[in-house]
Amino acid sequence: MQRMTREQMAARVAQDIPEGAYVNLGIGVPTLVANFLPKDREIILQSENGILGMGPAPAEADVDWDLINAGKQPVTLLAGGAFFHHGDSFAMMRGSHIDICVLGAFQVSVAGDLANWHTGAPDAIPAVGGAMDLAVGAKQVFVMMDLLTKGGESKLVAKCSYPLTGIACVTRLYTDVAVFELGPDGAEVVEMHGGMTLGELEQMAGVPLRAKASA
Amino acid sequence: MQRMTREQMAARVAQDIPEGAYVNLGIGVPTLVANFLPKDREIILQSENGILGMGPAPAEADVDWDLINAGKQPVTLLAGGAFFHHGDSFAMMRGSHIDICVLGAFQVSVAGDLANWHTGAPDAIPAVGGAMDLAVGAKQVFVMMDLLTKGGESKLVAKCSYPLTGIACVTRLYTDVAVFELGPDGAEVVEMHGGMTLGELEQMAGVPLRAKASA
Amino acid sequence: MIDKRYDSAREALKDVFDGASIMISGFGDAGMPHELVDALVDQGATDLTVISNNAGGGEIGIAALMKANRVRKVVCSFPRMAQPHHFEARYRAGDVELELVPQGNLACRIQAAGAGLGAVYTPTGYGTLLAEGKETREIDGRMYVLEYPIKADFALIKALTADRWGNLLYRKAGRNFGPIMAMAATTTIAQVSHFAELGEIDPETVITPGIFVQRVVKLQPAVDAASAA
Amino acid sequence: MIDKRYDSAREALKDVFDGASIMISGFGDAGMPHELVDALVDQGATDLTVISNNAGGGEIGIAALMKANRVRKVVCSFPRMAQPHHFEARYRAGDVELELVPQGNLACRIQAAGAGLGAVYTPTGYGTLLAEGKETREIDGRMYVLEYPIKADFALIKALTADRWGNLLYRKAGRNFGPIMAMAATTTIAQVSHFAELGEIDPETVITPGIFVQRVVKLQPAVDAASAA
Repeated sequence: MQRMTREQMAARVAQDIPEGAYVNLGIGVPTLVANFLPKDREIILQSENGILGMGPAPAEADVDWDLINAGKQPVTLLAGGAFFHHGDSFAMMRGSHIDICVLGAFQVSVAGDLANWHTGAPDAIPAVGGAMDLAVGAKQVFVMMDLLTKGGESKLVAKCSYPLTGIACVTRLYTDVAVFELGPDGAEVVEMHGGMTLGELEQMAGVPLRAKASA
Repeated sequence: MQRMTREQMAARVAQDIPEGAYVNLGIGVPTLVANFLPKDREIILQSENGILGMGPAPAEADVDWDLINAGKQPVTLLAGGAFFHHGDSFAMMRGSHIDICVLGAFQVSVAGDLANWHTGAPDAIPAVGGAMDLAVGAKQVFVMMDLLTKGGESKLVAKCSYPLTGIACVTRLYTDVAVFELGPDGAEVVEMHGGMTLGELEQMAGVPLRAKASA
Repeated sequence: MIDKRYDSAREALKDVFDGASIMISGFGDAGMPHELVDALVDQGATDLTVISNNAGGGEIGIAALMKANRVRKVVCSFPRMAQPHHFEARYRAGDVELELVPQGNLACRIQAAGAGLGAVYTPTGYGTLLAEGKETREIDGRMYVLEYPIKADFALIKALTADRWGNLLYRKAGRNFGPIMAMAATTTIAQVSHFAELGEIDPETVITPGIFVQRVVKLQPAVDAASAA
Repeated sequence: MIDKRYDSAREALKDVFDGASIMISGFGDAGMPHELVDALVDQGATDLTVISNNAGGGEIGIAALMKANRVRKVVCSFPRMAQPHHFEARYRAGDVELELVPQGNLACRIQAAGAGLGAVYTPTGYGTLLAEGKETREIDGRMYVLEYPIKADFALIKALTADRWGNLLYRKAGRNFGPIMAMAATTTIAQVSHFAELGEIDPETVITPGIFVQRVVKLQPAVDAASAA
């Protein structure tokens, strides 16, 4: 079966981000979404460290270590951008001013619970950053992840076994094999890639799935 | 007996404001204190509507209605001044960043309770402004008032009969006849004007007074 | 293309509905969007809850709303400003309810709404009439009152300059409640004196980032404070 | 005359005491007062509580404090930054305690301290390990966690420009925690690249008003981000 690459997943997420949206892209894979935003839409990227209107990576000669994203990579600022302090930055997130955030995950439950900050390993030094704030604060939380772990276990679960980041917060899940809507009634399949049937997908995911009624 | 004028009281208060202090002067009589600040001290005036480094009233030709004090009177800005929003302004007050505020009062109790926002008259339309915030927030709260009402009643009381602005918040009381320190142990007389004895002052005030031990 | 600029106050206010809660910036006349509020009188929405530091004075802005009896409730710290006769008349007639809030609590409740907090323990007002019936708590030896966020359907604010993304600059003490109200309303509408091109506002000096502003409209103040400067 | 300028980091830090709580600004290297923290290593105070977004990386700044075993406790959101070996070694040896706080709760608890609030109900962390044992409450249909202010004896922050009254400008994303930490510490010490004359900083553009800053010292960053710009 053909699975989407990370770039294809990022491009798929980017399609669902509308003109004018304020968007926070999480550290790691979600950062790729920036490369696929439709050129004909103005979309404003926020970074938790106090930037609105974040632009692409600079040429090496233009790197400025006072202008970095949440992953500490050099970025640029678009015309119309602004700097602000951490209080205002997290007010943007927690006060529901960010329209969409895109996060990675270890696990997501069919009801939208998110686990993405801690493997639960007893010897791990935990780090949370802004993940919990984005999870509870953004108007919509999109998650991007492969459906299965390298070991073949489904990361879309009835109940997360990893420590939670937030409860019932993920609205859309973009995986390498399908896109889901999550919520109190469970997981709905929005689209499937690679010609799978719903039954095959359900077997792979290991949780009950419904096809989303067409609009 | 010789009583201090408002200007003399203002000058007396000004003496107790040290170099480098951040000071908020309440609406009305306390505003006069600005005119008597010692010229050899740099003292920074804050206004609740978002000004630090407030200067004196402008010449009529220079009046700018975007540059007013809390009493809505035109002011100026000194070099080194700054503008900020109401959130930050009240954080300055409530977060104990203001060293001294000077307020007027209807009544003050010997323990430092303050009543200065509401006469309690049933038909009055109440207005509170920033009085309660200054009362609880400034490091020191000075009150300036005549000791007696026009009817001859003492405004320094065992317990306020007017609605309170704040509890145990006034540290110093400057009146037309004496200066007091207030606190949990009651009122101490710091100095008396016009050659009164402590007994005469106590009779006038109608509350127990102690002379402050000299330092 | 994102363009938050509106051609007229009328257009910018067209969806204000009966029963809406409306924040209005300003302290004295500084930062008070009189012209935008006057346009709201013309627009006709009624049964409004107004959240503002004052309750209107003279004949324009909030006072005009009062006069037209469009306000059901006022949440403010200082209803008594110069010439408050329209508010007073409505208040005494029982046409308008008053929730009096200490100014710092007003500011911090608006900030709490903008920042997504559920409630805050504030030091102001403890032991006073304005905290009667409210939950209190001793924390670290000091008494606090539990206060809830104040949010609004609309914020009408006055700024100096806006660009098409809604970034705002203010002028002197006209800044006051504008930045915090912009964060606490579903739809923030800013009246400005100037439009700037995108990129013309130095990103270091932006006071209200455009994310908090939905609409901007250029209106000439009847009396422009800047012209006197 | 008010003059908050100090000639050296050594002078500016001279009263930092054993057991002090110290906020340190910065996110990544941006806004991180490495040189001031290095001077704190030389100064010798120990048994410190460090409140910062990270727990130090590489060999300078907070990492150097860790290496010298001066830190008893770290309050931070993201201890794992690049090359966190000094923190990790101390943590695994039990020399340093870690209080892990979601970044938005860290920011808002620092802001609560600066603004004089007693506590806040925050939405972040509800139902997670990081809220275990904490008081919760349903407000308006949503669950919140009660969080208390974080204040400090000292804040060490990095800014771009200061004047003798302590007014500060920052540079790009170097602003991050500086303005809110300045408000929450008894003594705020800012490392800057430039001193400005009083009045040279436009009052509209001041980010941290001097009331929140007690000392400023001009230090040349070992690696100056600005020089790369």
